[in-house]
Amino acid sequence: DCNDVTIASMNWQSAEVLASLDKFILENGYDCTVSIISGDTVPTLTSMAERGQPDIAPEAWVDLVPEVIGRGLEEGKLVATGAALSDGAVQGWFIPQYIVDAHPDIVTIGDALKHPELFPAPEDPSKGAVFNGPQGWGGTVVTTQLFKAYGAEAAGFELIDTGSAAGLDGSIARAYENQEGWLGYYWAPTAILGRYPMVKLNFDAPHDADEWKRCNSNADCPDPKINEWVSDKVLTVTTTTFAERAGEPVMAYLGTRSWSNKIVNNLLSWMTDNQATGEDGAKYFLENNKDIWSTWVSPEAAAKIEAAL
Amino acid sequence: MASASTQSYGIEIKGLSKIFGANPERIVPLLERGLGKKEILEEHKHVLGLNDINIAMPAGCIQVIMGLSGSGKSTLIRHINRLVDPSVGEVLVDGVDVCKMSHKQLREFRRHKTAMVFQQFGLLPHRNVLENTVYGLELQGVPRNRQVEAAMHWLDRVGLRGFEERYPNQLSGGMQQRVGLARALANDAPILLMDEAFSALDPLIRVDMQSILLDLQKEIKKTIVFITHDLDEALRLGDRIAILRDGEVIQQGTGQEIVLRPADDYIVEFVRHVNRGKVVQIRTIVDPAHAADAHSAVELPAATVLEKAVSALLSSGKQCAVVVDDSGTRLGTLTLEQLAAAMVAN
Amino acid sequence: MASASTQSYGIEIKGLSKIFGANPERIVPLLERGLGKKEILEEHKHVLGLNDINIAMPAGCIQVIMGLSGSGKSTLIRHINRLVDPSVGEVLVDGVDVCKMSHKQLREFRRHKTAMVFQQFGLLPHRNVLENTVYGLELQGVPRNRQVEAAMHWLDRVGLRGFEERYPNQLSGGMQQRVGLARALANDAPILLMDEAFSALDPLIRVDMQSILLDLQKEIKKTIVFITHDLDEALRLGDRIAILRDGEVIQQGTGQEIVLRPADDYIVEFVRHVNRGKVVQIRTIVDPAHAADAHSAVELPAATVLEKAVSALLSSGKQCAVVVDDSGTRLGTLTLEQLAAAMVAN
Amino acid sequence: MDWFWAFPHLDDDILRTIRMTIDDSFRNFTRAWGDPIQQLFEPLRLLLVFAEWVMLNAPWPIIILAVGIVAWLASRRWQIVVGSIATLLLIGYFDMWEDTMRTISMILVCTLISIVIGIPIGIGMARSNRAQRVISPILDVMQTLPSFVYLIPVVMLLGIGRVPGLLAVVIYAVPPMIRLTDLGIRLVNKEVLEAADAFGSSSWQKLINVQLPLAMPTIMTGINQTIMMALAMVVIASMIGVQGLGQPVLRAINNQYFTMGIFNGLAIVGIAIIFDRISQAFGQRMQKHREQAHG
Amino acid sequence: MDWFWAFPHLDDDILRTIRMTIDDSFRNFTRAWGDPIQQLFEPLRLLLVFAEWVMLNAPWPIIILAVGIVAWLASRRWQIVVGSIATLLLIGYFDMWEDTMRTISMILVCTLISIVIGIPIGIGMARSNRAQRVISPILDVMQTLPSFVYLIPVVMLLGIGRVPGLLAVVIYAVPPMIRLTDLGIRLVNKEVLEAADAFGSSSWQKLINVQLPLAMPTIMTGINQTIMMALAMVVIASMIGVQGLGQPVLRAINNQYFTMGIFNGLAIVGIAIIFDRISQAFGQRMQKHREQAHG
Ligand SMILES: Nc1ncnc2c1ncn2[C@@H]1O[C@H](COP(=O)(O)OP(=O)(O)OP(=O)(O)O)[C@@H](O)[C@H]1O
Ligand SMILES: Nc1ncnc2c1ncn2[C@@H]1O[C@H](COP(=O)(O)OP(=O)(O)OP(=O)(O)O)[C@@H](O)[C@H]1O
Ligand SMILES: [Mg+2]
Ligand SMILES: [Mg+2]
Repeated sequence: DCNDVTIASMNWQSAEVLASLDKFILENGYDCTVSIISGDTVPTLTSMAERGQPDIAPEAWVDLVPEVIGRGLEEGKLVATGAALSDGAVQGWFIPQYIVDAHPDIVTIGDALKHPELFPAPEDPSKGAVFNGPQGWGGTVVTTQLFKAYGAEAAGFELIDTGSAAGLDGSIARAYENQEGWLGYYWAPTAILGRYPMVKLNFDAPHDADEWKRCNSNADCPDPKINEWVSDKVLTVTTTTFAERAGEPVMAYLGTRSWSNKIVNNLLSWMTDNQATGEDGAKYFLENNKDIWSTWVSPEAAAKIEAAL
Repeated sequence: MASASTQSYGIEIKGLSKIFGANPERIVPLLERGLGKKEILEEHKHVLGLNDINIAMPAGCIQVIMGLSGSGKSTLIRHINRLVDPSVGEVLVDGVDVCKMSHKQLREFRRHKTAMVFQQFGLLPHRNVLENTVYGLELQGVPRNRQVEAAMHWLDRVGLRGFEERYPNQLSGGMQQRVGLARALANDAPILLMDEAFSALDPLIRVDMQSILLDLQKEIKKTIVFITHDLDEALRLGDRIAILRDGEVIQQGTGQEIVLRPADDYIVEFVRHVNRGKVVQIRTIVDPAHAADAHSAVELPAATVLEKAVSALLSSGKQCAVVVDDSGTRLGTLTLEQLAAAMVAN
Repeated sequence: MASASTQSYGIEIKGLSKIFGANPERIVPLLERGLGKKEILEEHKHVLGLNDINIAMPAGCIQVIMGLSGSGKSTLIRHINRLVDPSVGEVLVDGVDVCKMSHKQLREFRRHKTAMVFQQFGLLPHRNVLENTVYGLELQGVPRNRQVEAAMHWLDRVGLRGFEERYPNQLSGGMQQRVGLARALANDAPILLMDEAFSALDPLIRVDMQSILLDLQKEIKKTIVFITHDLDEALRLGDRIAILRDGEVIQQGTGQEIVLRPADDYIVEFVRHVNRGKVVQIRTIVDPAHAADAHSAVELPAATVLEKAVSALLSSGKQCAVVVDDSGTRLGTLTLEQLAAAMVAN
Repeated sequence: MDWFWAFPHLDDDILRTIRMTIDDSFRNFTRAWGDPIQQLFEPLRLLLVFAEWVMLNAPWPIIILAVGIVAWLASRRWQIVVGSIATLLLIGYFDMWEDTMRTISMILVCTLISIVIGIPIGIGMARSNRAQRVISPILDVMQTLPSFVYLIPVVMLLGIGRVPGLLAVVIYAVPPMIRLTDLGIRLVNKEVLEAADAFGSSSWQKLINVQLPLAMPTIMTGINQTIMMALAMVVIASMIGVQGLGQPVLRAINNQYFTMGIFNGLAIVGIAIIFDRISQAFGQRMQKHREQAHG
Repeated sequence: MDWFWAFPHLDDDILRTIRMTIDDSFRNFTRAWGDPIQQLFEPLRLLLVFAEWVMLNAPWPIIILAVGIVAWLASRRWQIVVGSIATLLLIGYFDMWEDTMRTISMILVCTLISIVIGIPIGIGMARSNRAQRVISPILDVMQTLPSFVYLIPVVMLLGIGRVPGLLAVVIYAVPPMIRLTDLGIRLVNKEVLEAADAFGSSSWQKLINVQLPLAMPTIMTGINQTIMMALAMVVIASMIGVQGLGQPVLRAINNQYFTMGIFNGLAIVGIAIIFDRISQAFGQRMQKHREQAHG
């Protein structure tokens, strides 16, 4: 049955808007009763794995917090119903657009690391800086390993701990407002990239999945090699109990509901411009993109949703 | 105010010693070896508060305690309601050792049997005068209207009517002391412990307060322990007087005994400044030799004090007074010279 | 201890009134309409502390202030160093109005010109006895060794040697008072304000402390304002005495004047309990009629007190004493009857 | 000399094994005991839900009226009444009414619980030096163990939602209440206590009649600090699913909406000030004797 | 009756415009002033860097010795010395030495700054009711405005790193110091003050000789709370790049490493307890007169 469904709304925009979207569709198209519960990613997913509450996490970045989601999936406490982002999430090293404009020769990470003077470290401007991600994220480990692999330290760079997403965002914002150089780990789709356009650098080697697993994503590995960062899975996850009780149509919806990075980026940039909440964003999306969402649901559900708009 | 207590309580203090300091147990044995206050202070850094005190205070009497500043009077009186625990010794109230009471017994004892006036007033700063005065009764669980009634009675009696709503920090020193007094009196306990209870009062109010005590005593016979520095007051109030020095009792007895037969030079000094004319009774100086020429003499009761005797003698115009005791027996005669000499003796 | 101050300061209090309460300004005009303490308390909920006080205290004298508890003595003495600001009136010290001093002047004035003994001691609880005693000197900026020297001298003098390291809460009431006394004396200021400074002391130490004051006075002539409830003490110390009631001055004058010519019944009551034998000088009762049979009389100086006169007369075996003044002139005679009558008057 | 420069610590592998073992056993524990423990807290959850329901469903003029009345009864000062109402109106005008009501209901419950727990423990601590020695380090732990750290096990045990939020807030907010109650009682003048003793006060009566009234100023500071701490935890609580003003703050952070963060932050401050002023004014009214200055 | 149930708030569009305008103007401000402001804090940063350098580069036996000596000098009690050293050894043994040193250096600086700033302000607040009325709400803001909210602007102004971390910590840790200094001074007995006045104390002398010594117990509680608050902020500070024990905690949180969080959390607690015990013992030694109980 589909009563008392709780959807976790994480506190970044894309997850927030997706949670609101699911809520609207489940309520209006599938006659569920839905409430949104918002919290930080990790507590929310932990709660799902350990306590079976809330029911649905619409957008779970498996690689950012591999321990929590990975274990839940492994132990059968969580079920992945499908990819939330059809083309996966992008992670990598980014630099601001204006740097690229000024130095069109910088295309790969290797190029960027030749210019420590362009990316001054905050506490020691004689060195360059690579801003690392939040503590404990998968991407942070990878960045650390890539830093080693590229020999960035020898190239005059230091790896800056930003601590949290907020710290990382702050450092980007500061660099932009001062039109300074910035080089570091980031991911997409995010609201920040809508506001502060950045360019993802290419890698100087192709992807090697085994090597990636052996070393690039393992913090204790001493000898990482350069390895391309391919897109990550962003899944919709539900608890096993919910998967069992929810019934076919709902699970089918959650399985097919998937959008591309491009759509999300457009939506996020609209939301940022309007400082909109997730609810506003979901409404805006539903009103303007019927062609997309109508493929996710059965025609009768689509009609009901249409009517509710 | 009618008293709820009909019985009076005798207090007996036996072999009481008190040592202040970090480690009193260590010092107690030294006491028995006869070390004095000075050595204990200088060599052992402890203060000898009291040393082997033995006093029996009969029920229904006023026992005055006097002594030099720092001689242990306050410490002694605080032992009676066990605000201080003794290092050795017993305090028997009506035969029960206060020091062996359980918490609960002690509380009941303090509530119903004793009331205390503190040398430094001990008022509750956050309660106004009336609320301070009812404090003891409140603890006894007396109904509120009777609390207020009793408190107002005594506040009136100590001259604080109109100040019920004031807080202690708005009162003068003497007024604060009188609040403490009213609080203790309102408590209506059979044992009254008064630590320099009148020291901040002017002579008029002081005499008035003394009269309150004496009147009380006539009606209800409380056992009162009274510390004072004023020998005249001691003699006026005290059925018995004990004098302390350096934590030891130097002399005990009635006022007359102490004034007339001081035990040592210290006490001589102590009584030197007393107004003998108001204190010494003619019985103590009567000259039994001359069995009296009845016509040329006035008759005076043996308990008359010198001053009154002189007045009587002078106004009678006679040369000589005859001292008679309660039963009318003539004890002897006194001349003006003898009376005058007794008044100025020291 | 040598005094740094050679000059003495006269104090003059003019038209001083003080009202305590929420809104004293509102009450001041009512005073002029002659409302008394009682009305102001009951109808206006303000306390009349002092009302139109005028006292001149000559430099180098001891001015005693007496009065009922709550009559405004402490309030008055606190005006002299402006711990209390007056509602109206002036306090002139050596011609300067204390109430008009700037903060800085006031501080200097308090530091160097006055020292105070508080009725409730006012010791600093976190400082030991020695540190309490040097406090005034410390503020004056005296070098440390001289501070300690002076403090030790006075502590010794008040009988607290050996207690320098103790904290106030380890002392008896009287000992605390003596610390306050030592602190004020060590300060060596030309004006001493003493609010019931001896009230917690036993008679022996008290007499000793009185002697200290009198000795001081012989040497250095401070101006001392002394509040006491003890008329004997007042008469012994006071060059002049002022008696207050309900915030008003009822009588001012020398001790003899007050004892012998009380202004009203209130003061009669007040002096009733005085030990006349120790106070009244024979000059005041001499009988000028009988210009003396020189052979059968002892000669006594006019300033002899009654008690001493009786002793002298009795021990001489004579019938009659001749009173002579300082220059040897005979003022008159006195018989034992007359002396005895004077001693027991009223 | 290696050991001199680098601390000779436990071998990395052993450390890792230790961590894993503890982690696993704790996980097993939560799985076995999570449900009964959650049951235990059910009444608390209902209370929270109820409080929130009331605050959300009462029409706003009623709530403003109620706040005004409470402010008046507690303080008897119109400035405080006007200030409280104005703050609430402003909050509502800037469209934060609903979140504010959620936060108020949560914080009210947390503060009350903290006070109700804190004062008795503080009293116990003041009465016995032994208790003080035992409790004091526990308080240190409660205040400095990062809430994030104990949120992990709490979330594993209780899931996300109001109850774990309340626990986090109370754990953090109660120590100043306890500490300052203890301090206040310990500072009460010994002479006054002795007088109370002499008249036969039981220790309970001494507490009620003497110690608590005289410790009031310090206890009131404790209440102030408890309110402050509780409100400082609003954002953390919202990380584990407590609704209210913390959520827009988090959103603002994640999206770099500076002004949105400030507005919602100021709403939290506004609540803090309302709570604080009302409680302090009430405390002051309880201490009439301090108004009467000497001199 | 719609307005009765739903608060008639500002129009959404207007609100949005307001927010955007403020956001933009703040952004312009940082652009214009970021650098000079950063320059301003440069000495502070150097101090922090230096403190950290010392703690990290001194060999651990030297540090342990130094801590032991400080503990002894301050407290004169061997229990405290042994306790402090044992805590540090345990921390080192569990391989948290380096992070701990970073955190200690940071917190030491923050606590000292808070005390140095807090006590004078507290004194000023105690001396004038006007000052109290003005400062008190500011303290409320400092304590309850979620640090997350001002972290964004601070990071935009000053970048990530030690200085913004220090600001966040001090802003949060200083209010209890100020409040309790104020309270302590206000509670000093009027009679004692009057005696000090009567001997001609200047207000400075009154402060030094009377008010501060007698306010000591309360001020020491203020220092305790300041230390607690500072350490409670360690994790938040690490969110903007301050190194130390906060980082492993964050890592633990993001991966639900229960034990790792607990270990590092307990190391923070350990530091808190060392700091606190040493400072409290020192404070107690300053108040000999309170040891002497009556009776
Ligand atoms: N701060 C105050 N607030 C209100 N009333 C006060 C204050 N201080 C003193 N009073 C009042 O002023 C009057 C005079 O007080 P004061 O202390 O001067 O008396 P006193 O003559 O020294 O009495 P005592 O001999 O009892 O010390 C009293 O009625 C007292 O209640
Ligand atoms: N708590 C204490 N700690 C240490 N010594 C104390 C303590 N209480 C009293 N004493 C000492 O005990 C002795 C007796 O003190 P007590 O207060 O009994 O004297 P007292 O006779 O009442 O004197 P006073 O007439 O001055 O009030 C004093 O020397 C005092 O220093
Ligand atoms: Mg005594
Ligand atoms: Mg007085």
